[in-house]
Amino acid sequence: MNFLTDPINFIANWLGNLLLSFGMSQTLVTVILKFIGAGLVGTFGFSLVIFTIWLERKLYGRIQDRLGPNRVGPWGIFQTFPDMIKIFTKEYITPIGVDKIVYNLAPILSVSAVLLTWAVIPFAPTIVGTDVNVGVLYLVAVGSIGALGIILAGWSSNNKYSLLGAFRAVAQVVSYEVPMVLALLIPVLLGQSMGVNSLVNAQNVWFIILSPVAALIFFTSSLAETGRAPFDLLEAESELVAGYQTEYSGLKFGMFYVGEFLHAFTISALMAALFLGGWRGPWVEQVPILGVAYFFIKTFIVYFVVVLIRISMPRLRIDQMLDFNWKFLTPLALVLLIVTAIVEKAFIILVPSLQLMEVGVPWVRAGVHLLMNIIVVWITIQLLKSHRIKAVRVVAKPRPIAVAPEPPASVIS
Amino acid sequence: MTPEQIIFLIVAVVTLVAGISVVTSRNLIHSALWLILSLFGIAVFYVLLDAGFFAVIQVIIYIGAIAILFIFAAMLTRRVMQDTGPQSNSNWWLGALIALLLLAGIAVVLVNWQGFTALAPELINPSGRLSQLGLALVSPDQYVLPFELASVLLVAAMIGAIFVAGEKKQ
Amino acid sequence: MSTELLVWLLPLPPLLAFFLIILLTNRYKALSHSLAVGAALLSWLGSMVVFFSAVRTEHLGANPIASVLNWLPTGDSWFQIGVRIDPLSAATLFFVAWTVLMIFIYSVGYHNYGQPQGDHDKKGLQPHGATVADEHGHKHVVPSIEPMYSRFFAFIGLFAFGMYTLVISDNLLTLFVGWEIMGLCSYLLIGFWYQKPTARAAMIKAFMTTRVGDVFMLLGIAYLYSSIGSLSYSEIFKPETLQKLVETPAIGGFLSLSAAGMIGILLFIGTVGKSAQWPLHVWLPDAMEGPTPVSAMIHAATMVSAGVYMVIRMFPLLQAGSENGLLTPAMALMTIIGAFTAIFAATIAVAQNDIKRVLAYSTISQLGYMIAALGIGAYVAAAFHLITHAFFKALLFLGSGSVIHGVEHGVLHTGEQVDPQNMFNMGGLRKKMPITFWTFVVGGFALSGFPLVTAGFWSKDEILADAFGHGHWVVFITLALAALLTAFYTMRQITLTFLGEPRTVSAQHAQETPWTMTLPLVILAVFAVGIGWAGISESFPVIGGIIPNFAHEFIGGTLAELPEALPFNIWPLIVSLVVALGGLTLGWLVYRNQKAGAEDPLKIALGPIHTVLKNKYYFDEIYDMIFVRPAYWLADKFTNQFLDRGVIDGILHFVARIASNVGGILRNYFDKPVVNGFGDFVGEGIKKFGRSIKIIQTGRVQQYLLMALVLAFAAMFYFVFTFVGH
Amino acid sequence: MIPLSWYLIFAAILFCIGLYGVLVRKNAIAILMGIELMLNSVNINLIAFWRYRSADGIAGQAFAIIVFAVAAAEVAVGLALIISIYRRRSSIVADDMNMMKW
Repeated sequence: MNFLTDPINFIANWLGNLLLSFGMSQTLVTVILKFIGAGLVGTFGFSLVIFTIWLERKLYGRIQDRLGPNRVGPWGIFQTFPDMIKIFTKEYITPIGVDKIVYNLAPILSVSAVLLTWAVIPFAPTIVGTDVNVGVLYLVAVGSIGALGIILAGWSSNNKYSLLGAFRAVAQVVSYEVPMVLALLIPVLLGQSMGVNSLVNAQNVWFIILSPVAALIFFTSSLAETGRAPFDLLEAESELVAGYQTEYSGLKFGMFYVGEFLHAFTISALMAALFLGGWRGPWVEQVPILGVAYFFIKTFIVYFVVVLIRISMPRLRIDQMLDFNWKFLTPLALVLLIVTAIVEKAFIILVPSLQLMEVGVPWVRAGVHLLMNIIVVWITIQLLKSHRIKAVRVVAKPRPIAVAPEPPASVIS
Repeated sequence: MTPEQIIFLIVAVVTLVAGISVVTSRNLIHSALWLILSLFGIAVFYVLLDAGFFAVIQVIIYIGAIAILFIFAAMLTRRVMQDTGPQSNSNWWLGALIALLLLAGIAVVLVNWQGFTALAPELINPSGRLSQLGLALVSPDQYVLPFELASVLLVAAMIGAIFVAGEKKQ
Repeated sequence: MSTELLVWLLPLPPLLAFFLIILLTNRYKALSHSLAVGAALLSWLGSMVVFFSAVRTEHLGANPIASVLNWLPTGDSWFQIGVRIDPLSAATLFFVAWTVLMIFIYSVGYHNYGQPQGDHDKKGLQPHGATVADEHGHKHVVPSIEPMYSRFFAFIGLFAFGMYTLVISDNLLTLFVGWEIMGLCSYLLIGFWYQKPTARAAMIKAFMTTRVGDVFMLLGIAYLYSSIGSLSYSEIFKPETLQKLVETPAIGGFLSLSAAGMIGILLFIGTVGKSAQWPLHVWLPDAMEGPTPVSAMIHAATMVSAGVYMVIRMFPLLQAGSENGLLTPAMALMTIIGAFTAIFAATIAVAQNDIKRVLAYSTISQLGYMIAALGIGAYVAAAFHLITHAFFKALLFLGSGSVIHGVEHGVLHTGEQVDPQNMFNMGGLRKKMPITFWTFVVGGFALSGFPLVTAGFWSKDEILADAFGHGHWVVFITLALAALLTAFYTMRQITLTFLGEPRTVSAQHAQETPWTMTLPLVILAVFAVGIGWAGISESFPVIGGIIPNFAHEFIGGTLAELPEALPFNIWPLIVSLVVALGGLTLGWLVYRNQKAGAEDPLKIALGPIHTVLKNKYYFDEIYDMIFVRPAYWLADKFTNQFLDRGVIDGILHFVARIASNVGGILRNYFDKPVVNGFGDFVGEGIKKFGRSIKIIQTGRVQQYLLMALVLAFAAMFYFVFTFVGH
Repeated sequence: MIPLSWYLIFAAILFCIGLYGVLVRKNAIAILMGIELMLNSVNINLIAFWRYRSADGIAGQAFAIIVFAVAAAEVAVGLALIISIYRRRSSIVADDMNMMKW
């Protein structure tokens, strides 16, 4: 291990040895190092948001034929800092009748849930917060805490719109967890592990090639989990003022804001780790630090797509969105899971007897899975076609608002 | 006192206090929040018991689903935020007596049992345990039948819940 | 995955397809046929894997690919079922997989997939065509899609399941199961257009006739099981078992047969029914009422072959006890029936005008060939002819379906009222339907045994050589005559259908069929030629030995000892050359100048004999008189009026009157005073008691729970103190 | 090291707290919460017994999984019933639902 190929572990080692030489016990040193690591990852995450907020605003502007932020710093890159100062110095407004503890707890829960996710994301083969052996489940568990934050915020604000936003949050976030978990099970099945790092390790062929449909389902449903456009029904400003965050101001609002941006970035990172091969790339074995670069390149590509979707898609209606989840995504994910499991099992049984060439096996496997995915998609499309609504839905006939009185009979004659 | 014991005691106290608050709190939403805290404490116990998988499952199912459902139901059946009046019925003293009696009974039975103060044996192969559990749940000579029954129960419960809570279209 | 497991899985895809189509996708035509064809493709793929791994296995006959499962507990042992791929079943699997797949694909085109819905089509009737308007506004009548399209694919899926089961099974019972499933499917498919009275009659006829054979076969199976306690082939064919069966006399000393002979004859009767041998042949020609792919699949390639397959399979049992070339009774019976059927059906075929009926009688005749070959002990020749026949007869049937389809197109187009199946309404189709023509010619020449090139020549020649070589003169001459007739009616068919000038307007407007129908024809045509090269005798002059005699080595390996190859003899070759070429030439000469509306030249030449032939020797009428009418009479007069209404009803009424009287007495003197009185007393008592303690029921669930717990604690303390006290 | 007794006593106390909630709370949702506490204490016992008595088997864990499933089913149906009752009678006080009597 040397500094150039793996700087972070190198420094950690050096620091650990230093602390040990001070006479601290091994346990204490581990705890201290873990704390420093957690602090670093957290700080890194928050600082990243500063950049992604600028990036998103810039992209937003370009799409709408504007310049976007362009005053503070080169290309407006420091625009976020004045915004931060503004939000820090704003007044905290606490409306009458709120449940104070819950009201203050909610933004913290909401932002920490997102940040907790970063604990299991592998940035490089050797740089991972903690490689929990049930990492994928951990992701889901932490995600549900985020939902809790939103609900509490909505309820404790003592505001109808907030509460409505919270109701929608329950309906949306909890529902979309189902296809998300089902889609997550497919990488688990293919990689035969629940640890995120081992899943990255298992991606000789990226899972998005093996199962593009699963990737798409995961992407869609985690997009819905973030509550961003086109799934931003929790805070639909045309209907609910600002949804669950209506009554928040100042830094508490900032926390929700940062939480949302960080969440969007986090799902891009998860997408990259679970489906796009994470840190995998050429020469990563020799130079682990390269993995960080690969990982962030992939993450930013996905993030770019996330932003593009947010910018270009109109908002869905709540019933459409739930229909889409329960009547389309969930069955599709279930079918896909069953098909993948069968194919995988059949492949495991078949490989020894078919005596395929050792080298080609991962690619053959990928091909078979891809083929099954295409077949599933094809059947889905056929079914959708045959069930498409043939007639335009009948809308109630418009009733005249005011009926003109019948002219008196004498006028006619 | 080892660190583990200290952690246990702190978590136990927090969990029990949260539990007592669940059954005594006047505000139903607060009850639910205390319940969440209590369930978190139990998740920590699972970790202490070398069952990390169950800790994660506890968070997903109890906090991610059940507790949220509770909050949701509480919000749906509420007109005002604050509940008024006592939250216990007139038999509360009898209930408390019964609960204490039961505790005493259990304590007596437990203290007389010689395995009561046993210490945990060394755990063999902690990492393979999860896959072992998974295989046991679907292997025909172990738990596949109860497991399938549980899944049938879940499906039945789901259909039943949808039917019962759904709007009846006339 | 081991090959054994793969063999187990072979029949499953079509069965799954059947259930999926029936239960779920019935309404979606494209999905249904994709499912069925996909299932056939999967099974085909598996079959090819199994076949080639079987071919690669050394000494497959001695060590077949087999695995068994315990199925039914029978006392202290298990009845085992299993799969077994030995050379014979591997070869059968090969042709079954190919023909089934081809027929599945063909069915897509045959049922007019992609065409519009018919104007007046009803379920249970053939499609009658749909009217469409082209861009100029002219109205055309074009073929319309089959109204019960999905149902057809479901049925043939089930059928394929039955056939695969039959082929891979290692015992007579599962073979019989597959056999009966196919019987059912044949019934359903013959009557596919169930609103046609002729189709209904044909389906019942087919079912009843084969049932006669099946009952005997079941008797044979039961007899076999009771004698040796097992039905698996490996058990039956053990030399000591066969020896024991030969030495035991049959039950009741029937015709002084041995048990082996008795069982053999009983099983053979099953084959007579299934493979449509005289005298149970009557169902097969009528079965042509079904759609043509069905005719091809059931009545040429697979189901009727199953009968022959079964006797080939049982050959060691049939042969058991034969010494120095003498035939056992069962074999003698087979020889007689087979040879007779071969010539008998061939003569009828000569006088038929319906293109499919000619082929049906030809099938009967060729099956007779195989049976006769097996009867004289030509095991390999019979099996080889079975394979080649399956290919070229499926080809011919599919080709005839294509012809009918083409002519039907013409009929719809012109609106002419002609029978699209009658060969005298065709002619000159070689220009309209070139692919169908050439493939039909290949199939027809294979059937007539056109020398050297076609598969039929090699297999038929081998049968004739066997008959000649073993000195069965009568059989040899009969079969040679049948071959002559075969060549004659084949050429008659080709000439009438394809050559010359169109004899109707419809034939002029015939059209080549879509690729889903012609592709199977081309593939089967390749096999109809090429499969013969696998069985060229090594002693054949000039070309013998260039290709090893695969059929002989491989299929012969099924038997315990490889049958010896016959030395080459020039006479049977000359005879078979003469009959094939002679028959073909004769057929062409007689029919080349057939004019529209003219009499059949054969009718003029033969006179009343032709009428007899045309009416199939009046077999249907005879059976009607001997069996059907008496059965009706018996059912009505004896069973219904005398037995049922008189005797059984009388007894019943008598018993009922007595019971009613006894019941009245019981009611008045026991039920009302004693039982009711006691019941009322108990009921009133409980009511009073309930009224007094109903106050405890408050309707509050928590109070109930409290009460229950309080009582539980009371009970607990009582028990604890009692136990502590002691 | 923590002896088994700690877990058992803890679970017993939690169970009794849950039982108290079931017995005395007026609100039906709160009663369900009490039931959840009881189920959880049972689960702790299952896992603790597994860990201390038969750590090489998985019986305790398998049972715990099934308890999870049963708890989820119970909450789903229970809350559905409560909401349905609330819709009809505008009350979820357990004592108000006393129609089922003479």
